[in-house]
Amino acid sequence: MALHAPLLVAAALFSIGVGGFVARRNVFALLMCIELMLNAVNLVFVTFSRQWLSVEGHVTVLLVVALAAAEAAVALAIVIMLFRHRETLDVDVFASMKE
Amino acid sequence: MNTQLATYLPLAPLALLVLGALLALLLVPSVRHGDPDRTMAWHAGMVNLSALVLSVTLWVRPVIGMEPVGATGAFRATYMGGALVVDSLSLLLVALASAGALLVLPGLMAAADRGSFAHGELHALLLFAVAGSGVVASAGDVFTGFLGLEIVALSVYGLVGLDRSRPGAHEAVLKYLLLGAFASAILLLGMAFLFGATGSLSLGRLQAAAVHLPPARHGLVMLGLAAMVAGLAFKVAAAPFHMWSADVYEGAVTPLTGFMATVVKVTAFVFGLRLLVAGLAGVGTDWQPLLAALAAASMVVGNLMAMNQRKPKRMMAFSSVVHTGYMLVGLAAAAGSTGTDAVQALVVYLVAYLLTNLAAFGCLDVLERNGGLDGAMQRNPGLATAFVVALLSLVGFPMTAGFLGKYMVFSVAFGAGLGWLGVLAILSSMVSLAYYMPLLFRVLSGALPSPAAPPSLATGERVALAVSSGLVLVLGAGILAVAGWMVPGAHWVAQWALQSGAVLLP
Amino acid sequence: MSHVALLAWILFAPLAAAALNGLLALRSARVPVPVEGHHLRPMDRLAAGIGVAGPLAAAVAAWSLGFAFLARDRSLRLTELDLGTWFSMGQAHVTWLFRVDPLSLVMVLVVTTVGTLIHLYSVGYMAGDAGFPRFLTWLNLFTFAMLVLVTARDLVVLFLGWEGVGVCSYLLIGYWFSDAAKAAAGLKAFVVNRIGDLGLLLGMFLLFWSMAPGGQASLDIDLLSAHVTKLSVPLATAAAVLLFVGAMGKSAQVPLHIWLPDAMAGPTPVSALIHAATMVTAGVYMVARMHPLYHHAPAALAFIGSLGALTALVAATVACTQTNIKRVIAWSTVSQLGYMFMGLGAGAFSAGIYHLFTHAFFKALFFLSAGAVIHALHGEEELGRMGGLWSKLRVTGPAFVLAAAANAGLPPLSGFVSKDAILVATWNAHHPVWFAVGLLTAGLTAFYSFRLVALVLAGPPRDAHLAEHAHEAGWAMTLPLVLLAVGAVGAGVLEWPHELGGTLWFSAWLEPVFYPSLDHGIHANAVVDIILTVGSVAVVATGAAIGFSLHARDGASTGAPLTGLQGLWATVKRGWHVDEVLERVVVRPVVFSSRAAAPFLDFLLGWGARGFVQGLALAGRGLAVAQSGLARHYAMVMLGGLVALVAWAVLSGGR
Amino acid sequence: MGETLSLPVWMLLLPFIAAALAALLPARLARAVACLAMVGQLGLGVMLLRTFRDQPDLQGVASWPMLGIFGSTLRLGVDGLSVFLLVAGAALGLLAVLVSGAKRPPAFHAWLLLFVGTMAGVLVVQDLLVFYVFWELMLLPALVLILLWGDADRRKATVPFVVVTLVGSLAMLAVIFAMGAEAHARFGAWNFDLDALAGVVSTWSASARCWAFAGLVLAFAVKIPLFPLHYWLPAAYTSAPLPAVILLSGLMAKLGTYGVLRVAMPLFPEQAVAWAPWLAGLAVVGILHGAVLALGARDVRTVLAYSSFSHLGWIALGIFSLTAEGLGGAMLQQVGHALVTATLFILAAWASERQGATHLSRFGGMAATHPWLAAALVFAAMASAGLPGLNGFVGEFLILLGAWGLSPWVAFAGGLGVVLGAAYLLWLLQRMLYGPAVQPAPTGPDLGVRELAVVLPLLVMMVLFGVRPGLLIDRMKPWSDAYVLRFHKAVPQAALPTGAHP
Repeated sequence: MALHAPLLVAAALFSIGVGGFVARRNVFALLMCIELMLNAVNLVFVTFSRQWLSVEGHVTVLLVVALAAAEAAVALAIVIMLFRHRETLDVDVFASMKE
Repeated sequence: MNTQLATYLPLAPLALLVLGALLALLLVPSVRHGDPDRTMAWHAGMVNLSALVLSVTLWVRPVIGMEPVGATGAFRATYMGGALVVDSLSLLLVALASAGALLVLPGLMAAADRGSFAHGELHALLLFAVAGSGVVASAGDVFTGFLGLEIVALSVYGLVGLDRSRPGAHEAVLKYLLLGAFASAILLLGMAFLFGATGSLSLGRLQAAAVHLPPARHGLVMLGLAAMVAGLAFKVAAAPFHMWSADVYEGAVTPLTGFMATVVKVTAFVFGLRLLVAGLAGVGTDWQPLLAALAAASMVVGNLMAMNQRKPKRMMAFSSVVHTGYMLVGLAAAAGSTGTDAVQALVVYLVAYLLTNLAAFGCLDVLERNGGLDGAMQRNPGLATAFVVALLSLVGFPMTAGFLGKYMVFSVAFGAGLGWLGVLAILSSMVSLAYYMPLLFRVLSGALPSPAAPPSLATGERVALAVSSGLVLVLGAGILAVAGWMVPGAHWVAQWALQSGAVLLP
Repeated sequence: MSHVALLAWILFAPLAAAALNGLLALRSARVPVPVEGHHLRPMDRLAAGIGVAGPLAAAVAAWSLGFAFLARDRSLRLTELDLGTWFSMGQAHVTWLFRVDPLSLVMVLVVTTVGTLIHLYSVGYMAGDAGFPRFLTWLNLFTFAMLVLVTARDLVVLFLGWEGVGVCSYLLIGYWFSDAAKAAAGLKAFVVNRIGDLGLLLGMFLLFWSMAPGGQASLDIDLLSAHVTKLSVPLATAAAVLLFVGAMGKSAQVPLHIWLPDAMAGPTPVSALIHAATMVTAGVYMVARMHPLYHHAPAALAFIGSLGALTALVAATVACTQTNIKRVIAWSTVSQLGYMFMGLGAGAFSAGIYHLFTHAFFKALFFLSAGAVIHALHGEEELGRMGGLWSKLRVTGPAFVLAAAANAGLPPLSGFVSKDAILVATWNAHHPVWFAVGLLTAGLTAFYSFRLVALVLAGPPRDAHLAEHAHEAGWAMTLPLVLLAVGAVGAGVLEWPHELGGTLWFSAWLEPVFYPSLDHGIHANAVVDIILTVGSVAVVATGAAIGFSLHARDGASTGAPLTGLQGLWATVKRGWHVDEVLERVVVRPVVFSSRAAAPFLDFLLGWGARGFVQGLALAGRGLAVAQSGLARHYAMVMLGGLVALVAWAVLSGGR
Repeated sequence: MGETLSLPVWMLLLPFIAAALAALLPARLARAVACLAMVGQLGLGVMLLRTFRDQPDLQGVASWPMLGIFGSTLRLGVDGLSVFLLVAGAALGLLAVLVSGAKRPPAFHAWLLLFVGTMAGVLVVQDLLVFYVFWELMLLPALVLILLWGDADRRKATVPFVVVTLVGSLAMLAVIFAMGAEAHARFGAWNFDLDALAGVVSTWSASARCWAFAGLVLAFAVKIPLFPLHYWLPAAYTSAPLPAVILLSGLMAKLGTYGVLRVAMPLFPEQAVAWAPWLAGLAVVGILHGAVLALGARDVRTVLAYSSFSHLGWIALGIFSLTAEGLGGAMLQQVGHALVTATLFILAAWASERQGATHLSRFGGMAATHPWLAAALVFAAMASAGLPGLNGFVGEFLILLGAWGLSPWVAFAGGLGVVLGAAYLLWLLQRMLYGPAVQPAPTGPDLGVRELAVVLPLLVMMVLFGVRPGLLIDRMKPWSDAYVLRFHKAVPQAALPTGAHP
């Protein structure tokens, strides 16, 4: 069925995002990975709304995009704050609270 | 006024919260003359208060457009093709959220004064968080609920990061943000799969679809279910998705921690209730084991972690993981149960948990500011008593809200054939003594740090603590209902919880 | 006055006296009046009056009851006083039922008569003691408890008297409590007695439950006696032996005799009343009282007799070596008690009781005269500092000699008659070994009795200074001596053997009681009896002669008479080391466990509980490794959770 | 069913009301309020005893409707088992108030009254859930009294006390839930009424009932305490203030045995019979262990604490003998021991006050300096040692008699406790009262009028109950007989001990 191809792409995207998220240390990289994951999800939505011949999926995708934007905005603000404070973008630096 | 408009009256609390939040955004920069902080505080306070009052009033006497559901006096009104719902449960959540906000407000303001960050953003963000949980409360659609959760999450990120002077704050907000986004993505993925399996995200249609599901799609539903449960588990901080909570709780200012531990968690649980109990009741037998497993994991891990904590705050973080476990027990018991018992029990537990933890974190905040826990009973009896009440409620001691909640949740667990989970829960309550009791002893008979200074806390904080711990006792006195004497508070909560259960039933 | 009323008088006159004196004692203890010399303070006079009046009233009532009985037909010699239920639960129903029959009456007469004399004596002896009213309180209370013991018809009520006398003995031994050693002696007496009491209790339980199936579960002595034959013999034997364990404690039989010598820490009148005349004979009385049971359990009787014989011999040997005047008499008491049990063992219940009866007189006399000696020597009790007192003590001396002679069993004194009766009984009951032991013991008894006489009265004084200031006591002390001496001499008349032209009046008096248990098979052979009697007299005479002659010489030591015996002498003097052995075997383990073992066990318990919690905490620390603080690690853990959930979902959803 | 307010209900409510008053009224009134309340409580108790018919049934019954989630109706009332404990509780409460001299009187007396009230609650309710609630609540006043008014090492003392007790009662809670769920499944509604539950659990599998019985017994064994669970006791008793100790050892400990009789055994008779020998064995071990420890203890309060532990072993032994005699003895002893232990703790406290120490090495010769105190102490000790004619004896006798009915060996082992009991009590007297007077010599006057007024009635009662125990057991008999009978009905005759035949 034609659905498989986009789903596989989406799976690949999502996996890359997840892999990157647990592997990378740079904040921006992590944020990008999240974007990847979100977009993978979008792809899935689009695919399925295609299958069901309904616009619900498409609408959802738009909302997700908007959401991603909002998230990114907040994230950037925070990243700036962090950079001001510690002069670095390496997440592993921020590990003072543990156990 | 004309009935056409009147039918929208039930949406008033939600609308009020959203508008209030937006208005706050406008106010922040615009207030110049007078004392901007006071103005903002008044604004936030009034909005929350009126939302609280409104929702309670609406529950007490429903208006046009709210059709009764079942015989319990529950009711429901739907809008926008079912994307928005106002029923007993949503009113309850709005009431809880705004009440929670009101109770943490004094503490947050005091923290703002100490931590030198502007009140404006604080109030705006807090209002948005409450509005977000209002959206979750009225979500008649999975995605609406998700949006609400995200609104809450984003505004809480902001709140955590607000106090720049606080050393842990940056780290906390970073972890929270990254992991939160990660979890949301997973949640969304699960949603996508559900959509793929059923063709819709509206709870109503989900419900219908889940009942007679073609076997071919079953796997897809399960996939979506797993992903969504994982995402939710992060929001409610259930093991093994809990690890952020300790660090974030520690990093945030204590009143905010209280807000996160209570309102945010409760909101996520309400979303879970709508999604699983209402939406996916048809496949309840499938998701029950998932939740049971999460519950067990949370109780075990939370207890083991909490035992080793030096800082009371981190200890409380893990203890709230354990309590998440108890609540998940209730949620698991709700699966496949045709009656309202389980949901009622869970909702009562949510209320009890909210009040208890608000009191606990509040007292912790104030006590740590005033010479620590040791010997507090000698130094400032009032505070210490409030804290002792909160602790006993956490332990699940009779005549406190904690006991009422535990009693109901555990008994429905046994009733729903989850006896093993119930036993595990009781075992975990035994173990939990190992870290609650020392605090109790420190407060009651610790060595006095000299000099014993009089407590410095604002009237607002006094009131908040008195109210929260007082309500814990009132709700706990619900056990007196055994004697047929209706203890009003407890009775209403039980009633409201009952109706919340009724509206979820298909 | 009706018989029941008399019985009530007998019981409650001493109790009332005790109560009144108790108040006086509390009062005087609260506001102490200084005492000067051997004089009675006003309050003491009052106490003395009450204290003597109580037992005296009881004695009068007892004697009048006795004569009333004599006037009656022997089958009607019974009086009962019913004071209602004590307690009743399940099948156990116990009533306050007091009963006087000929056997009880003998005991009552002994207790009240000898008791009254000793009370009188102690008024003189204890005069000038700060706690005088307290002393008389305990003495009166003891009299009451003893009377309850001998009149109780229910074993549980008997047990009340049994423990009551034990407590009074504890309080009186430790009367001078400021001396820790004396108080400790009282403690020892009570605890050792408790061991015996446990046996008594268990015996009661066994009887109770073994009667239960028949629906006759009861501890009423008469009911038990009536149904005892229904018991299987082994069961009866077990019960009999258990009861006897109680008697062993109370009547100081080996190995539970260890408390009696130490009990001499108490004032001498106490030794006379409690540890010679009355309390220590309670065991003998109890066994005689339960005679149907013992008659039904011959093995138990044999055990009793053998243990009695052993005790008699062992105690007699120890008595020969003692250097403390009171300890000699104490050991002699143990030995005589053994004698009594030997008689009971031979089935001669009346002979045993008769020896109890005579012994009460001459042993009380022995103690009281010894007390007079001690009194005369200002509290000196060591034989090593006595001697040459004959000339000083005109009344006490003869009394002392008479007591010794009666104790030794020289004819025609009472001791001779009763002891002879027991010896003959053992022979007739075909227990030659017991007879031999009895004979040997008789010899030893004579030996140590006259050794004592010699060391105390004869020869030159070992301590001139003491002897110089020795003085005879006042009438309050001498009068009882005289009266008791009369008893010690005359009591023999009651059982004067046929062969010597007497009548067995005493056993005739007791016959209605013992009738069911009498061995009608045995008919004593007069010739044999005479031979035995003559033999025993010969042995006694020899022993007495040796004992006196060895120690009457100038500079005779209190140690071993023959240098070869030194080692043995030392061993025997330590009571054959029974005390030390028990100390090692019983006391030390208990003390060890109380000081070390048990606390350690508790420590382990607490440690285990804490250890469990520690273990959990340790597991928690293990988990905490994942809580590394690195966001990426948290994400990995979440990922793991997600994978697990998905796996579960897919696997379970694949159906 | 009965009315809504009956004497037992009043006895349940009065302490709580009085506690509120004591806390709220001016401080100087607190003690008076408490005293009045306890006098009133005792008066109610006497009225209750007067109206109490000597029948096995539940009397003074009150019943209230319950909220659905908690069950159907709540029954309160007293029967031959609970009525005397209830009255004893009132008497002990009064005693505790009379001897209390703590600082911050309002709070202290409020907590004291709460303690009395919660224990009254445990005694009168017939609903297992509410029973549990009071059972748990009972812990809080005890804890607070020890922690706020106890002596130096109170913290160390209370941790094991609280933790062990709570763990035990949580086990009970699990069983309660299981039974409630069963009832819910059966009747379609929650129900925790004891009688109803008895019917419900009878259908459970043997293993399930075994576990349930174990859970209940665990909860009660902690309070009694049975042998391995006793290690919290000495510390708690020694560090608690005197009034609290009176209530702890006088009543709370008995509630453990009460729970066994009221809850565990009627619900699971077969298990009770099957386990009785083992539990009796534990009780005996406790008797001996406690006695031995008391023998070795060097602090007067520790000696009494262990002695209390040992004596509770007696009561447990009587219960687990499952004979009418043993049960009757245990019930009598529950009241008798309350009397004796309270007296001993009070007298010991007064003696320590005068001596200025509790360690026995610093005592000695008190009989010479404080004769009346010494006399009272000797008297009470004799009663505790089970001297016939005083109130300790009849109970112990019946218990041992019943124990022999279970097994002669148990009776023998338990009987050793009689010997050891005499040993440690006399050894205590020896060290406190006898011997030469120590330095520093005890100060202060001998017993005064007020102290005599407190202690004299107790001594009189010891004699009274010793000579006429019928005043108590004759009124307990109907209940205990019916109880034993019901037991014989509930389980196959063969399983029950019927006299011993070695």
